[in-house]
Amino acid sequence: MTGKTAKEISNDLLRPVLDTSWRFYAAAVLLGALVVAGLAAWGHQMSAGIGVAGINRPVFWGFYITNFVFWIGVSHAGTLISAILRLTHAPWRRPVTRAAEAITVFALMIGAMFPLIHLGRPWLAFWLFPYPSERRIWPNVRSPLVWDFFAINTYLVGSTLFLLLPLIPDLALLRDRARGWRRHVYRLCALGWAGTPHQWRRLETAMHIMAIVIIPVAVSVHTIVSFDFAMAPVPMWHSTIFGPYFVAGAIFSGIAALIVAMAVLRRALRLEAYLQLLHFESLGKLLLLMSLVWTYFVFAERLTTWYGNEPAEVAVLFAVERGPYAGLFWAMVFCNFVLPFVMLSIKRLRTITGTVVASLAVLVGMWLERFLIIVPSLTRKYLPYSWGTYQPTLVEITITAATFAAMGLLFVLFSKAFPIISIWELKEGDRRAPVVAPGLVDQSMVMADRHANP
Amino acid sequence: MRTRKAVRNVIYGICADDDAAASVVEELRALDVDARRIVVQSSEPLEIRDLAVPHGSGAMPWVAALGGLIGAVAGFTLAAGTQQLWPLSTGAMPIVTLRTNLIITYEMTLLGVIVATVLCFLVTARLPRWRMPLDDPEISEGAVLVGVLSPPQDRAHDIERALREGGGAARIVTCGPEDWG
Amino acid sequence: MDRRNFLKTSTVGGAAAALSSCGHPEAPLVRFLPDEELVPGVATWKPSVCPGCRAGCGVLVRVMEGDAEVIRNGQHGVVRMGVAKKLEGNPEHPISQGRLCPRGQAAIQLTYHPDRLGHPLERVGARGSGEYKPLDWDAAISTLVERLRALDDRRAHATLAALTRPLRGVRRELIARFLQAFGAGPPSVFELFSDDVLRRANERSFGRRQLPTFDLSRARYVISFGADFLGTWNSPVAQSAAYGEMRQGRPGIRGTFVQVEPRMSQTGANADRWVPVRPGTEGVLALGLAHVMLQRGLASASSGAAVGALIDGWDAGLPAYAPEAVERETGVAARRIARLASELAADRPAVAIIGGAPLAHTNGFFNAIAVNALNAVLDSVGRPGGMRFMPEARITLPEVRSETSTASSAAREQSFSLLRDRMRGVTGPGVEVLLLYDANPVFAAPRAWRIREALAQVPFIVSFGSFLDDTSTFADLILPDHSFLESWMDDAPESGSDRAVVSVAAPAMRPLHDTRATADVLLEIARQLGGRVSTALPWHSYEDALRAAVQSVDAGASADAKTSADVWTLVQQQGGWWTETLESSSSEMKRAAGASIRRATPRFDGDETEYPFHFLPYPSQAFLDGSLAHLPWMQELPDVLSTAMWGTWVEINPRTAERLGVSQGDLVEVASSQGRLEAPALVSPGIAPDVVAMPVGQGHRTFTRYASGRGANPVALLAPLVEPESGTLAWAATRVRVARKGRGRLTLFAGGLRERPGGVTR
Amino acid sequence: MPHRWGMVVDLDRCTGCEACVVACRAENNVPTVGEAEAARGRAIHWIRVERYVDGEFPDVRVKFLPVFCQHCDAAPCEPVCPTYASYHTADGLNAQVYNRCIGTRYCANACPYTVRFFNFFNPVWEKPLHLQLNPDVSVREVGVMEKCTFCVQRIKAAEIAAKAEDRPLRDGEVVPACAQACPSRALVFGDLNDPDSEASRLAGSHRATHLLGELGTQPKVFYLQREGGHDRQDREGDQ
Repeated sequence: MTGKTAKEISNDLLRPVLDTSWRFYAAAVLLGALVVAGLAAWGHQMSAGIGVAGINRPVFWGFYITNFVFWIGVSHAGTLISAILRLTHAPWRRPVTRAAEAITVFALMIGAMFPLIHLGRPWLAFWLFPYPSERRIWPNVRSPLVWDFFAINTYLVGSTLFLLLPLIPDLALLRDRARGWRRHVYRLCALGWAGTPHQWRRLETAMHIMAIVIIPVAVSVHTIVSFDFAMAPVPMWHSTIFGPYFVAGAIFSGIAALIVAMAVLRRALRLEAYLQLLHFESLGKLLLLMSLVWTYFVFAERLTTWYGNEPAEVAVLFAVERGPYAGLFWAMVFCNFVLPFVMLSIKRLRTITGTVVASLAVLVGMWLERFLIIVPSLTRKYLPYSWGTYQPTLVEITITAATFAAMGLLFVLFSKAFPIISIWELKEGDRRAPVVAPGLVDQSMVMADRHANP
Repeated sequence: MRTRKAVRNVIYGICADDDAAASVVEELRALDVDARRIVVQSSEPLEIRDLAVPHGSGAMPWVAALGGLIGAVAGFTLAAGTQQLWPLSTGAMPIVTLRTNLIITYEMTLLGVIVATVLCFLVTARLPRWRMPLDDPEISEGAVLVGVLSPPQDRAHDIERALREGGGAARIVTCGPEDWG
Repeated sequence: MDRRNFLKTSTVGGAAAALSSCGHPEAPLVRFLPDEELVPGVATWKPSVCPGCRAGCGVLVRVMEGDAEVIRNGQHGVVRMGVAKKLEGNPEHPISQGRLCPRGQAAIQLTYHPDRLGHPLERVGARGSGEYKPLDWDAAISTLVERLRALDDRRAHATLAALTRPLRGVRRELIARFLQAFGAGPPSVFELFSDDVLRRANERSFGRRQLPTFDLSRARYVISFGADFLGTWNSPVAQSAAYGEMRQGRPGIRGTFVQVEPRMSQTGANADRWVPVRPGTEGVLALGLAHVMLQRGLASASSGAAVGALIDGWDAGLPAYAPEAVERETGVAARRIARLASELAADRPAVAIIGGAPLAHTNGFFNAIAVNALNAVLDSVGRPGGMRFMPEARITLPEVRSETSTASSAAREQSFSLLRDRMRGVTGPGVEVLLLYDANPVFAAPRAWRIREALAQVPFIVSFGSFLDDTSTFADLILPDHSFLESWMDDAPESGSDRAVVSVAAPAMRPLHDTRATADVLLEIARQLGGRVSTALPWHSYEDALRAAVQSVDAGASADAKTSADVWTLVQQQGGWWTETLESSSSEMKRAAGASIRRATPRFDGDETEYPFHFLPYPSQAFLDGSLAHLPWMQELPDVLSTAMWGTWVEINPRTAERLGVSQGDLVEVASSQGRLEAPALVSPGIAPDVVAMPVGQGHRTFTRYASGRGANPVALLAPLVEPESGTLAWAATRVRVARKGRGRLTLFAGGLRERPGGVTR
Repeated sequence: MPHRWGMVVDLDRCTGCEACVVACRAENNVPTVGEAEAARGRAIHWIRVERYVDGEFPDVRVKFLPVFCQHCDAAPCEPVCPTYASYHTADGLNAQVYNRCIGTRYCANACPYTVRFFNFFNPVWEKPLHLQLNPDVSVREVGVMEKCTFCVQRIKAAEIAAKAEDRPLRDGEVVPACAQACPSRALVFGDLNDPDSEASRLAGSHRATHLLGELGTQPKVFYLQREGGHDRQDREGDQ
């Protein structure tokens, strides 16, 4: 596929790891500074009180839970896509899977921070954990937040292992290439991987089982996140559609995040030969599909609410569609449906740039979607006397920005420490797939090529 | 070539690709070398699968299933046990709420599968092992290593020859007498 | 301890943590020996008297041990003492009947207010600057005594004057007697929302210069003209208790309630029918109702002859008040008038109430007389389910023989306008020393009265108030009073019960600060002045005077008490003295007398074209006339209708707001011929389109950290029109114009105004 | 039989005077938050008097509705709490255990009545206002949810007193601060398991309804609807 020899592949993909450019430092310092700002904001919030955030009565959940749902959604990029592609043996998956899995792990780590950040007394967060303690009180396993705890932990463990297992052979590769102290580190990380056929076979079997298991985990994670809302009798939250709706939205935002990450990597690490139009196109098509699925869910949700005409729900519905949140709502529709639909369904526009633009729009739109699910419902609960509004504060905005920076920083560090494309999988795929000259612009040509060189 | 390697008692050859490696393995088998002593290493999975000792691959799914079962039991016990040990009434719900406990049971089941799979992988792949394996740099360049562990001293020549034959190993390395297993 | 018990106790307990968690580490304090033997965690209940308004409710104070920081003998330290924890209504007390209004509940903060003045102060900065230096009591009292001696030397006794908040009972008498003995005129009282018009009208109609008591619990129909009797007017606790009984206290009978007012008050919001009426025409509507009843023979003219005859044209059946004519004047549809009249006539007993804004027009007296006449027609005067007058409590300071004192020590008060003129030197005698006790005319009097300037001309002002407010910052010397919980208290309610009531209470707790009860300070000054003043005031303390007054009560009137000493004991036990037997007061009423009263049309300040809106200030639910604005609980109490907190607002009808381009929360300028102010707009359907209303209470220049510089003061807009009969301010007679100024800030507790379709209770 | 505490609110008696609001604040150490925080929707009132306005000038009707924790039997706030800070006591109270609360605020979202209040900051009592604090009620720290407890400290005190005298609790012996203050006696508290209690009797009234009864939360607060008044027809007849 890449038309490169195994040696060239190794050189190309290990170069970003072994050679450090000023760009890495620039990116790390810049992103790190933002992360530090976010940590400072969090520290301020801890010492002064959660009141420095904009949450209030009745909008007890705001940016933090929006970010939580958003990042947990983005985490579906990854493992889910990579697992599906692995199971379906999609040949173009090979340069994509590791980045996707890394997104999953980082997005989960960031997302899982938010329930802690948003706590009124975060220093007591360990009370969510079932451990035998002096006070002899265990968490309430009926609470969706405890379900979250279990689901996210399972997903985090699963996807981390899913990322790390296929990393081992590449670590072995690094062990051979690296010099100095890093060599020792990689040697430890490689766990003594030898690359015997026996080990390869085991790895593949394990990956196969993991891929099968990680899909229901991912589905359940976002379903449970949706249950955080659906279990509460809040207008427009208390919905049976929320489980699949959230999962679809999660995959949707996950693909978008993956496309954006790939585009950045492609440019920053000069991986044009590996991340080709083919990949963006294929993921773009998936994105288009998910956009349509998402739109279907939004339509179904809003139609039934409108038709049902339950006063409390309609109050929220209209607050969103034509009330104070209308601007955000229609921006969301534009970002999540109109723009992706245009960019991705018209072949001429489905370039790398086009796909990336659509993906950026989807990320914005999906963040808005999370916000619009959470906040408007809380501003308009059952008793109109207690209706309210919500304005985020600088602290919340800083922490939100910092998490995006944290995502970037983790990615930068990860791609610095490890090959961001699975080298052995790429080599393996290269040998199995026909050689395609780089720079091809058309999928059909790839197909034709494939037929020509069986 | 580097000092670490000198401690191993092994003879190996570096083959350019799987085909070469396959023919070398054929030669070695023809020499009647103990199959368990033949070592093959590559930086990517080889197309030709039976280059080394054949292994039954059926164990891992069963281990995974067992892990899932343990997880399920643990999950349900944790949930229901918590509820029964501290029977607090909430929201007019029963003390043991089966529906909600299904969620935790489900998550713990899948966690059990995942952990069991990974543990099974590590055990069966004999990972981690902290002593260096054979790591000829050419492996990472795409070459395939085929070698014989603790070759009988008397047959070293035969083995070297076998490694070279049939367009096999381009380079032969012999290492010291120490066992590296 | 199992988990359940753990949870139970942790919800209940935690007192120590409660008290320790809110302090900051400070230098260790001296711990004084406790004054009292207190059982930790056990509450005792002591009676007291609520100082919040004129209702004079009896309260019970929950006292528990606490560590208070105090100054003893000049040393700062901590003492474990009984501290008040909560106020409840005194169940024995005929006015409060165990209940208390929000202001009464919050009165406990008067004691614990962080900005309360804790020791005597002497002014060092310019007047109004609020710069004072502390002084010890001996020096402070001798400063005042020297001033008074100087007056004495110059034979300028008449230049001493006193201005107080409304006081009754022994404290008022002590002040009055002090002034009288010194040779000065009677004390003046300043009260923005004064009901003097009604008292005078009642004197004219019924021979009782007193506010009426309404037997709502037995009424079947109540019509109120502007009286916020469930919220702020007269005796709200007693009236609310009776109102509850009227609504649901009798099986099968539910009283109907109609409120007539141009701006919906808290009371009006409870009405079955809310009848907006043109400001100042309430009397006309009342007579319109009377007309219909007389016309249709629903009531006989003779039933109200005596009272009704005061109205010009009564004998002829009030021909000038035909429904059509009344409709033209009041804006209330003739059909509606007829309907209300027939309902009133049918649902007896019925009673009419007037209070608040209808009295605060230039024709307030006419309005009051008209409603009295309506009551007469309804035959509700002195009848069950009607109106009556509370028997007067007969406790007074015993007379003391002296060379100047004559029989009447309870001289009537001097009018505030006269005091004003004296201060400004317009009439003699001038004022050289002014004793100021919690009255705040700088805040609550119209600018045109020039109180500030008048005070500036008084050479020496002494304040007895507990707080630095707009007026007391003019004081040269401040001798802060105890809080009501730290002091003996007495009051003599004039309305709210059909028994005679005197509220008396001993201190519920020891003083927190180095303060002294004003009555004690006056007695001390009298002692130091000597001569006739000390002869006239022979008591050692307020307590002595109070005991003397209470023991003068006819012991026979109290069922349980046989001797005067028993009365004193009983009074201390139950928190006052009240008659046990119900007195019929109607028999005591004198016949109405005097010339007939013609219809008076209200006069308004400001040209209708330039100032198109009636301006209606009203006592706020939280602050009344602003005297409670310094209590943080009251600041954070959402006004029940607007739900506004910590601020002020201008109520505007939605149609008017639309016409002016004003939306909720916009900053609007309200201007009258007297001045202008800016406040956020509150768009409310419960106000007539040609009326804008503002709650009084905010806009203090100086009044503790919680109220200073907060909101705007509507009194500043008021024209100095007075009701001619009583001379009280016609505070509802100013016209204003309104214009949008930009975005404002309105802190509301509520989000929505309307219920969602289908309602919320099912 | 355990108690089942409940409250009956007579909307025909309630005048909107808000004595209950201040009485509750005084009894339960409810902090004031100040203007800036109040403007951000952080004012705490365990009981509030909601007012709903119907109609346009001049046909305006107002409904006052005292709202506080409804102590639902099927309380949505309870199961969602991950730490059991919100749970149901044996005598039917929705308890809030401040010590267990970690501040997820989930219960407050789940509560359809919006009667749960959160401490966004540590409460402040300027000295000597702290002397007023009721020692029977804990002061809540930052990050903790709080709400109406039906004055559980008064219930416990009455129970202890009754136990000391070895007798059952009498009806009317437990009175929450709001009900005690209410001038028009609109609030009646009592044991709903005792058929002779005044609260039980009133709860059986034909006027008795629940707030948001359609949600199935089974509140233990009953609202007696207002009677009489004029319907729209009547008002039009006047015009």
